[in-house]
Amino acid sequence: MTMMITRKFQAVALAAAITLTVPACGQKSGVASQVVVGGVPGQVAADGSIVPGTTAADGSAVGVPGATGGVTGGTPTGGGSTTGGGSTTGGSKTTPSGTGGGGEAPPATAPRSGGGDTTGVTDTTIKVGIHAPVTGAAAIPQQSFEKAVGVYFDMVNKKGGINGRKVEVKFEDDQFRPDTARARCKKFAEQDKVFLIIGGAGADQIDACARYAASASVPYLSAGVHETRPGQAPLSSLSTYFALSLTYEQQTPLLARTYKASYNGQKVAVITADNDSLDNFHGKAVGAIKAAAGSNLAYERRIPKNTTSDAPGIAGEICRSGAKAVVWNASPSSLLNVAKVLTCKVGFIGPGLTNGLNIVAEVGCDNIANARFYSPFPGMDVMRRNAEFVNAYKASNGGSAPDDLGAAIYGVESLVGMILAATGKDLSRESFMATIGKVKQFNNGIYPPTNFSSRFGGTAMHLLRADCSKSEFVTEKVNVRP
Amino acid sequence: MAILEIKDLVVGYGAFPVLHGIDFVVEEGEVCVLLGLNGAGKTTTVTTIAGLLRPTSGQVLFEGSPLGRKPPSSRVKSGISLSPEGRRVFPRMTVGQNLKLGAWSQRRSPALVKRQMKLVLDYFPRLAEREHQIAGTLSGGEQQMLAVARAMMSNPKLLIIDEASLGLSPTLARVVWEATARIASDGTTVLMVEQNAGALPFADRALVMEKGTLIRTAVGEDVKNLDVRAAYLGA
Amino acid sequence: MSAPTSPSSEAPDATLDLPTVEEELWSAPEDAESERFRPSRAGWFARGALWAVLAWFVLAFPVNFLSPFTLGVSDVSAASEAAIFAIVGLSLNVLLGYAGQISLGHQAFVGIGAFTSAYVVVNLDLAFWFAVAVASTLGLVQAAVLGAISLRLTGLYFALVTLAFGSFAQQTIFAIPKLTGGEGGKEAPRPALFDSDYRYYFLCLAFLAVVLFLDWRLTRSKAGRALMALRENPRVASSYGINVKAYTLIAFAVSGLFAGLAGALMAHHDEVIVAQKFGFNLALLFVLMTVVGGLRSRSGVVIGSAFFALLGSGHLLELLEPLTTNVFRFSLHDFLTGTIGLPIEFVALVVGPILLLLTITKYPGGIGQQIAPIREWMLGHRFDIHAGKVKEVEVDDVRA
Amino acid sequence: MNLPLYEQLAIALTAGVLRGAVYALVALGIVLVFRGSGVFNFAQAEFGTTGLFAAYWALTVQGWSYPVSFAFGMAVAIALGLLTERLVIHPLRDSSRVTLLVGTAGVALAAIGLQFWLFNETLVMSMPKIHDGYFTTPWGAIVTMQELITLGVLAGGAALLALFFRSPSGLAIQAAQQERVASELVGISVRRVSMLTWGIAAALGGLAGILAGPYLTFSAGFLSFGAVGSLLPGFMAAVLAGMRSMPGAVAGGLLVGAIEQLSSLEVFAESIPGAGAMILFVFLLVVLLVRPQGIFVGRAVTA
Repeated sequence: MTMMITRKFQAVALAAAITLTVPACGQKSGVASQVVVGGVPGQVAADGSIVPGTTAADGSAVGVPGATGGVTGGTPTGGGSTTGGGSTTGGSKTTPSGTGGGGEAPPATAPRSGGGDTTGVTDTTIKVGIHAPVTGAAAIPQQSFEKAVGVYFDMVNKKGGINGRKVEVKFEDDQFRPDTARARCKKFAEQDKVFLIIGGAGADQIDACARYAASASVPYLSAGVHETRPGQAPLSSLSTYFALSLTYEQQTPLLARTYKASYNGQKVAVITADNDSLDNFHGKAVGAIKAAAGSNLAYERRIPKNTTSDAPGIAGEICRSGAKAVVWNASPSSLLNVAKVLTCKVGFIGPGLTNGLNIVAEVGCDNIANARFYSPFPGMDVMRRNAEFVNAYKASNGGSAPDDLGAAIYGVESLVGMILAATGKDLSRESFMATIGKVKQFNNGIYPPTNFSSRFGGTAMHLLRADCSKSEFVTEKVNVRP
Repeated sequence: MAILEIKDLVVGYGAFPVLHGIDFVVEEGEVCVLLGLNGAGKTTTVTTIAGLLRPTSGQVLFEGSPLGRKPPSSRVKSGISLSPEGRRVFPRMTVGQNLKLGAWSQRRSPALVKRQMKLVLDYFPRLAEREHQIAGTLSGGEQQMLAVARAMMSNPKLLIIDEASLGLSPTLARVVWEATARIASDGTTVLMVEQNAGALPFADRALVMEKGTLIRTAVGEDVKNLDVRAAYLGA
Repeated sequence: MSAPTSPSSEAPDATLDLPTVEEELWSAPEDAESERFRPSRAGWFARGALWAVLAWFVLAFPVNFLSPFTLGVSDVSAASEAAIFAIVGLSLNVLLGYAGQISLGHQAFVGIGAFTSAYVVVNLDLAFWFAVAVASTLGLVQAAVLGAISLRLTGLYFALVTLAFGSFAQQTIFAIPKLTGGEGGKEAPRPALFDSDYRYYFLCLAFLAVVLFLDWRLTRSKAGRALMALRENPRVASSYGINVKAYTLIAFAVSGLFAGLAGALMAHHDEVIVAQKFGFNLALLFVLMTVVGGLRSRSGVVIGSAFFALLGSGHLLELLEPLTTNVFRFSLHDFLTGTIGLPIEFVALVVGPILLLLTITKYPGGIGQQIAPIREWMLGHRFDIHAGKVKEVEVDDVRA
Repeated sequence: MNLPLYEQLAIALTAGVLRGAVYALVALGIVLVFRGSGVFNFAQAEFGTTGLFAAYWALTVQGWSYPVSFAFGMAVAIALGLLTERLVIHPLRDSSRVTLLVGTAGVALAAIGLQFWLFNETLVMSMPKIHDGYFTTPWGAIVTMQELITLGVLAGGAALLALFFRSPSGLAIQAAQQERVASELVGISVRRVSMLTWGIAAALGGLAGILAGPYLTFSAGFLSFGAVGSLLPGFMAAVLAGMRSMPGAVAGGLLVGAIEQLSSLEVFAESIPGAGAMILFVFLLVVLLVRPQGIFVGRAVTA
């Protein structure tokens, strides 16, 4: 993950929402259980909140999965140009099962739940686990995350759930450590018995958990990260893993294009963290930039994962190389540390999932002014106009305004919700994963549309730019395809 | 008038009493020698007077007022100065620095400190020659002189010297005692703790202690007639 | 303490009915009187009952046997971690408690053990048992080498050497991707037989028992007695002809052995082991749990270490939560995370140092001292609330 | 970038000396406490981090001006030093030195715990510099104004400290350590002197923390083992100074900084991960085994 906020500390402790696991315990932490009684019965189309730009760029109506004929039309829509009506969504020809009306019929070719693994699914609930770092070396602010988790499912539950099932979200803090992530995911799978697991942030944690999930046959979904790790099977070979956005490797052509568009003919540097999971990315990025820049590729380097005392040296070398653009894939605190001591003006370009990017902009401006990063979700300038998201976020959080972490988690949750809905009433792990493979496109209007011809379903990224007058990343372009 | 008055003083370490209620006075301007064998309770008596130990019961009165629980620092300020057993000079400092620190309670007037230093070094000319020498490198006798000189730097009304002659040759011991006698003749009251009866000729008053009690007191001419052996044997 | 002059003290049965060194240290006033004391029948029964409860708690409760509670894999995994921490605590106790040397780089010994074991299993494709043996041996060798160097220094400088060693291990050794698997960590699979978390728990318990036994033997051996004598009075002890350096070196080696073993168990417990785990904070936590447990008290160190392991993983609070909410109508969890905003992850980090400072200033015997009366009673002695009183948390450098 | 070796060396040494100024400030505090109380103070660096956090809080959360925030940070650092003396050092004054070491390590951990707790929600912490300027040396190393200010504060602080140690109060600090009973007897309140020692040491730590904070982003444990980890280098500098000499601590700090930065030379950086830590470890071993009495010992007696 590009945007890993690194702190050098390894927390001693483990999980945040631990009390949840004790049956005898009456207290639940705020994040966790989102079972809400009431709401609108029937199916919910994951529609209604399409950001205008997204829909337009994509050109296709939202693929409403699952049996959603009888959509309740009451969903508020943002921006005014979205697919508001039930018929629009329900009638979309991209709907895989193609079942209008009743919504009871399962996808034609999906395995019957009788024959599948229905762990974590009852007639009325689906249990889902999310892990992300809220303490530890590169934590995402805990409150921000706790507010973000479950916002989407909360909203869906109020409307009656997905195919009649309420989604119960369990959240665990992975402390930004792969070993903890694995342990938390093991807890999800073996003790909490969740249906599927969502990786919230952190490439190495996602990697560790994805590998475990595959061994335990639990579906695992996350934003796209790296594709390979030396000495390990590639992520694409994991039987239960799905990347919901472009991987770092897939984004290298985008980076080269951005360089060419903004810095053509100027010197450029490629800086990548020396995590071995980024070996493949680094090679491809250097290759792509070399193809685009030729001899203007002035400098390339792997830097320590927690760049601290090395920052002045790295900054000095960047400036001496004469680079005007830096392709950057390392933690945000490393970025800030290097940017803080730069004595020349450079523009940063980077791939990736950029959780908490706005915090970087807040702290790092003007040093990172006009930095451009790809992201699976659009900037808050767009997301704030998404009324459904804003309302759902406020409803879950006592009226507080959403931040970009809220958008990130909401985006991934709604995409997963969409797939769950598309799978239909007969929900099993097999039918769920078969649905991912079969449905041509999922488009929740936040993440770029997906197309799972492989484990990596991303088709495009949004491009964000650090706007120092607003101290946040703004959306420069949506749905940029490689 | 008695400058120092000890009333029924009981001092103990933990549960073990060392002093079992002693009474004595020291008159202003005199030299008083506190005699006794090892473990008689002499050092306990003077460290209690200096404030390093707290009495279990009883009182120490200085110039007529009880000292109570005053810490050593304020006792120095009010005029009681102790040159401790074993000298305890600051080993990694020069003689001059040792003396300056002796005037710590007077440190707010450098002029006064300077004058006092000159005065004190007059008593101990040997130290004057060694003002810049590191104290830890002095000989035993010189260290003892330094300890007394340092105690004098606070310009005390009552100077207490614990075991000045310990480990010194008879000649050197005499030098120290003579200096002490001069200090007393210049107006400072002196209370000396000694095992060595050789100090008696310099004394105006002698007290003999044994096993935590005072067994004999002699004043003036009686001091010369004090049978020390008898005193030590408790006869 | 008498000097270990009798050659027969090495024989296993020669010292059988003498109190252990530890007991001698902790409960000075017993001896003759309590030798005569024999508990009544009811007394034996009560003691037996308490032993049974203890055995149930350690052996049956975690695996849901004869238990009204249901613990999951994650809970029993936390229990395994507690057992591993106990081994680390005992390792540090040998160094800090017996040899009077503080190690601020103990996380490095444990970490090197962990990665060694993982490397042997994964890269060399050798058996788990062999890997554990290699990790332990490597721990022993490392500690002995560092110990040999430190013998030329005074105790405080040794703390610096371990601090530097810890940071060297962390930043240099643990940054070798071949050894540690890089940022993503190194896989450390368990042997097939102990793949289940329940079984792995018993494996850790078994190793803990072995370590306890070895530690007990050490304190009763000639070396252990020599170290104790050194603690009591170094000058007297060396005048008896005790080879201070040799025995201190033995203590180092034993400590390293335990640390390496704990590391190996930790690796295969986590199954994925990452370098991030072995930071300076872990070193401080190790010192903290050992001192709070009570130096030179085996039972205290085990309890202290397990306490901090469970506190750190949040499982202790989780276990207490039903109690506090139902009995006191007070949710500790909500109080911590909500009212005062302290994440569960940081409870050990905030509470631990306070306990440490309280221990060294007020209760130098640590937990070991607090439980001494109960322990003595359980061992068949008269109940004495003053058993095991300690005045100072003596951690003098034995060579000072 | 393939710079010739001598240029690499020049850049590394410049960076090392600048960074060494922070180490030297920490080392001065360590030496002071050791001379005053005979304690290896493992909390020295955390005095700095705590001061930095306080200054950061005052500046960014409270919105106080830079000088006020700086002063507030210093006050908090000094308060922590005094608190340490009262709650840990004084009660343990008759304990062994290893026990005292454990005590100071406990203080460090407590400070780190508090920092984590109170600032867990702040993702990235960054303190603005006093002055944003910089210039480039002829051999290409970048020198920031902030680093120069630190160097200047070090020089000023060391000079003041040297003067202070000749003053009566400075003598009293040393006297109290050399002869506690005699100090009491000449009227020095050993307690107050001990507070003074810890207060000054904490102030030195605070300076190190608040001045080094703006170099980089920071987080809990910043000055102990974080971005500017100065605990070990500070101790190494103190060892080079024989744990006694103040000028030695300054020289030692600068030297340790320079030696550590050798790791940025291409020969090391390319082949050994974390070469800095390895170089420091080896250097410490060599110094302790070959010259345990220190190198920059100077006139060890009274400064």
